[in-house]
Amino acid sequence: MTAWALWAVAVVVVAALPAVLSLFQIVQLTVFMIYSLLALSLDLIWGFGGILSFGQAAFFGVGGYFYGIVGINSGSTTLALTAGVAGAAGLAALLGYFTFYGRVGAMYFAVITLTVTLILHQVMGTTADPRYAVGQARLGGYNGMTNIPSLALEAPGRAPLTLDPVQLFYVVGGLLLLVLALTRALVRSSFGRVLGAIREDELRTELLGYDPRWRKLVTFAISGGIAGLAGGLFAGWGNFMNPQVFSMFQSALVVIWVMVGGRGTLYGAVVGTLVVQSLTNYLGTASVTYTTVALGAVLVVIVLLFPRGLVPAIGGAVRRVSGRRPPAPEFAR
Amino acid sequence: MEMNRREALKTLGAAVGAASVPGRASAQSGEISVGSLLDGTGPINIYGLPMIDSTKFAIDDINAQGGVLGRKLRLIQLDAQSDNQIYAQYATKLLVEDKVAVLMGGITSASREAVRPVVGKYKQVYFYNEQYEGGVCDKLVFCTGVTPAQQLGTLIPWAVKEYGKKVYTLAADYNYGHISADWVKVFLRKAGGTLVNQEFIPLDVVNFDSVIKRVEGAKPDVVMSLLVGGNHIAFYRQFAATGLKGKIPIVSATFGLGNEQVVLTPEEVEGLVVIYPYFQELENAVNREWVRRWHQRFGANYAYITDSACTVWNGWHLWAMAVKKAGSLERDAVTKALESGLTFKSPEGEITLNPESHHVVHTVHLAKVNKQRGFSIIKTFPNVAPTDTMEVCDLIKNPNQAKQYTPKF
Amino acid sequence: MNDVVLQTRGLVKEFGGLRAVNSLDFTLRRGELRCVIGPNGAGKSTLFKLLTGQLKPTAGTIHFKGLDVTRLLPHEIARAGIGIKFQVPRVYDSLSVAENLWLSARSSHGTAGAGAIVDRVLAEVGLVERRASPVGHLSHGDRQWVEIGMVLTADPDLVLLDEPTAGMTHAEARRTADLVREINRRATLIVVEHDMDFVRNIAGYVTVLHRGAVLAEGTMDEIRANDVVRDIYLGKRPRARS
Amino acid sequence: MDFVAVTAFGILYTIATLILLALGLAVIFGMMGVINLAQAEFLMVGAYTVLAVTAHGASVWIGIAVAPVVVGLLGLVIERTIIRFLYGRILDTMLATWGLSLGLVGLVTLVFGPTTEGIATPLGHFTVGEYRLSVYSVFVILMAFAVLGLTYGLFNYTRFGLVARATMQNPNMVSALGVNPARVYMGTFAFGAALAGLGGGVMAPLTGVVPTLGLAFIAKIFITVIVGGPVILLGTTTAGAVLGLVESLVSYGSTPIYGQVAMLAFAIILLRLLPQGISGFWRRGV
Repeated sequence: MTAWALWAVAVVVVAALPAVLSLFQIVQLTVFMIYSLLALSLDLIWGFGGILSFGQAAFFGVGGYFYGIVGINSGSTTLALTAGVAGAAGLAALLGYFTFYGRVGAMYFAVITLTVTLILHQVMGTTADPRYAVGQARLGGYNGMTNIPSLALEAPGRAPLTLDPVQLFYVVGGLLLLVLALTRALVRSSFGRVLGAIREDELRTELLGYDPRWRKLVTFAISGGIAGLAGGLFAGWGNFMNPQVFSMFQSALVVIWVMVGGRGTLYGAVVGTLVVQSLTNYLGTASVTYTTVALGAVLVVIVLLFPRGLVPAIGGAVRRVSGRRPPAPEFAR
Repeated sequence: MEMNRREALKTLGAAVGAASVPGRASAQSGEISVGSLLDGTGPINIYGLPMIDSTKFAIDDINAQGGVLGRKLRLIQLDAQSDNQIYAQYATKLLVEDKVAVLMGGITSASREAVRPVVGKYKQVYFYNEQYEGGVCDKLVFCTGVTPAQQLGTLIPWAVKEYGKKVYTLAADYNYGHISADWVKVFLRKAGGTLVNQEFIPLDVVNFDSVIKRVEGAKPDVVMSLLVGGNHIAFYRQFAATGLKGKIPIVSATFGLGNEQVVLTPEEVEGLVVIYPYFQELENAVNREWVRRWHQRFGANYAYITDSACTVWNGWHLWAMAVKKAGSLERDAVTKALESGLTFKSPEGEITLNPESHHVVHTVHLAKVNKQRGFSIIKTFPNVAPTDTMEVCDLIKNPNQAKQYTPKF
Repeated sequence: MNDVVLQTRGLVKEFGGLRAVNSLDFTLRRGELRCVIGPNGAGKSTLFKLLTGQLKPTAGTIHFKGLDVTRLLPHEIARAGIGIKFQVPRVYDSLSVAENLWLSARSSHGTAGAGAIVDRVLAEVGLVERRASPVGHLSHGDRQWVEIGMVLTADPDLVLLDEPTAGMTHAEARRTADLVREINRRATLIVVEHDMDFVRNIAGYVTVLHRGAVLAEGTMDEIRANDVVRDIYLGKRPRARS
Repeated sequence: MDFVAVTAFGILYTIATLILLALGLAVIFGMMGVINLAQAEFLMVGAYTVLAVTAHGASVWIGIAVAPVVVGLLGLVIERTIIRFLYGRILDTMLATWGLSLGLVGLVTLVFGPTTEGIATPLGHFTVGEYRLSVYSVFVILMAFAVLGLTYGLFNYTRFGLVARATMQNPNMVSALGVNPARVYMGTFAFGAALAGLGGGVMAPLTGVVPTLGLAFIAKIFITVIVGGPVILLGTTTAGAVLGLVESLVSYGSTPIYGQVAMLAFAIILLRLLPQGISGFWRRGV
């Protein structure tokens, strides 16, 4: 029962927030929720698949750029968002085939995904010349792609309704809860449980007759698609995409969100993102040169004091306080 | 530049206040909130920190003269951490939450292009106070920095006459570099010179070995450098290290903005010719007084007062004059006042804000790096108009524009 | 010939000069309960790794139920019907007993039928009351039962048991022997074992491996009578009256 | 003809700098399995040490000698306060050292400010045909091979080296033999940091020294070490040579942009074909 109560509370909170917050805080929270989707995509492949990918920033960027290109040229943002998701999932599947079917080790997989992101950073950085354009959408190099259309609701036969910040907040909030629910369901399904078995002992699972390669590939593609969705929403939110999304800092930041929040808890990814991003924002407004020093110090402290992340730490504390035995792993028939 | 204790604590104190009070605009009689968005940390802070100092100095200067409309200005200074996503978020915060009367900021062209859509969405006056590649034509946007027509249009004819016709262009590989390199071609053709080669270098390249070999092989009369950022300083160092400094002269439209002449030694770059509206060494009454007050406030060992710092100073004062003239903070009134051909006695000399293009007519000075890690003025060109933007952009005749023109051949 | 379940011809596995398996010819008929014995390093575990596809043979072929499985991947061989139980039980500590069994049941019978099979096998291996507890909390003996249970739920045609009684008490070993015979009713078995009592107890045909090749094959009594085996396997001792 | 000679020299120079900068990280990663994302900031601190020393009147050569000592001590302090608690937890060390690198950049900006007076490249230049080369680049190449030799010697011909290699392969056995692995890790991490300090010091007269100098190097040295594989010296040297060759050839052939992209793409292909890194074939060692 508690699970459904939690969901109900979450939906009510998301619905009520805009009434309470100032317009800027709504806009701010919208982008934090978009970042949470990106963190969620990493938590799926890393927390549950046991595979650390440094490439989620690449799928985020591809999702955003595809949204921009299709959005500017076709004018339909729904089509643009689907293109973003499909483009990112496609890249993930391609990358997955290249690595999982090549039996590449975990450390090398992380480095390959990071290198792909850095290549995209390098290549997209060189498209400043006007001739680098897809239709009317100029890639724009380091300055990035501008005048990307805002997200709009399109119904057949009716003029597209461009979302104002509050409507965008609801759409993004809804999508976040939907993806959270879907990933929870996926993780509990038989596919998800086999994935968990692969994470714990890949050889044993293989000797039981499961092919780990395509399962990892499918999970990685789904995770890439979620990151692409986040990228598309981000482009629709900021009307702007630039190669900095592919930087090493952004790639590491996604990992930091999930580590701070706590791996393998899905909610951890969302909590970690909100904590780290609001801290960065506060520091940015605080003063000029202390930002990086403070953020660096916080990261070191979290690693030393909360190695498994905040959510498991908080969960553990709550359990210790309430004296409840840790819940036995449920086994849905 | 030591961040002295008192200065640091004051910033922290002010900020905590700013952050905790949910930015409800102060009542009619209280202070006027104004927003500034620059890079205090990250790779771009070599440009940002002098601009942040200049912003605070300008606000205090305006407040010292009674502020505007009888009200003091309250500065909200945010650090965008050289991250374009943060530019977009903070611009939204300043316009939407703090409801600033004016937004100033952005250093790289990328950050400006991140801020412009937000300004368009939440409709407020935005000043971009930094040298850039020109062409921005936006009713809400005022670009007070120097543009290629003013810099390259003057520098290239002089360089062709002084050194010779064959020019080798090295540009930072992003919009600024590409568009400025195109303008180099335009003015080179006008001056009867020939472009030997043109190369675009990514911002994080540190090893210039292959580039220097190609320059050596092409044997140009002069190298036109449009390099940007800390890493590109390595080019000048390695160029000198191979002994080419004496052989092939360098002229630049970007050298000095990041205090490169401080990081490099005189033996490496003495004689390098640059062109800007402002130099700390300018001999005029306004500048001597300004530099004295600057050193009084920030300490005599301040590395160097850059052209960007002066542009920021101009931007704030032009806006303050416009508000006084308009007698209100309302956006359209202020815009009309800004489009009334304002002139301002800047430390660089008298400048005028061109109504049609929202750009500034500068006095431009040719100077070369000297032995004291500073610049010596060679020649002065008064009232050089930003023709690259004025030819294509008339915001009086057709006001609702918000795009960036690029040079067409 | 048609009842031959498993056949290897000239099977070789080289590790940089060392021939762990040395052109091994091995044939197994349906329903057999073959024991494989031999000193450490005789190639027993390497043979199991080759049969399950964990290692690719340097030369030679493996046929299972008439199908050439030499080049197949581990999961393809498992699906073809070969199950394995490791010497040190390889089970999922973080999952419950029932979930461990469910995983192998689902692999061969699909999600629908898995639940029923799990319940049946839980009873057979006597772990019904421990079904929900994480395997990590179980004793060594129980963990062996969990893995045996996983083999039972998969219901393979050929079962490879790698020293199933390692670390077990005599009582548990006897119970395991009954269970092995129970499995043998439905599947062919190869059991690698050092415990001679256990081998005599399940009394199938025996193969003695030495330096990666078959040294001798026959019933338990024939092997015991074979001098070469005794010298190699039990070490050189003054020729005692047999 | 001399263009070819000059290009070959340029390629050797690129490879030498890559090895010189990556070796410290290779020692730390290869020896202790610790991914130190602050390694590039150690380079930067090494460069700033040279600036500080020369600012006080000493010669650049003294600066280059002092840099590894200063950064080695810094490494020691960091190992004792942070890294020590994170052995075996490779991801946590990545996160902690990432925080550390942010902190170091911030601190150096606070202390030195964004722009600090630099030093010119000493030793002048010499000519090859119509091209000119800086003598200092020859010094860099010699320094790279000297450091390689020093590290090889340290790990193969000294007691500390033997103990360090043993600890790498089997920490438990080493403690059984009465050696405290923690002390070995402390020494190795400090030595890795000192190598970075030396690399940064040597680079100081070549590049503009700014607080964010490390950002230009972190990706390249990280990938070189991973592609290099478990055997430290051999792996890093071959990876440095191969990647350095690809980058400089393409840079000379076309532009530095494609040089960097080619290097990254080639690294991916190498990682895919040699899942254990170039030196994966040899047993773990030096």
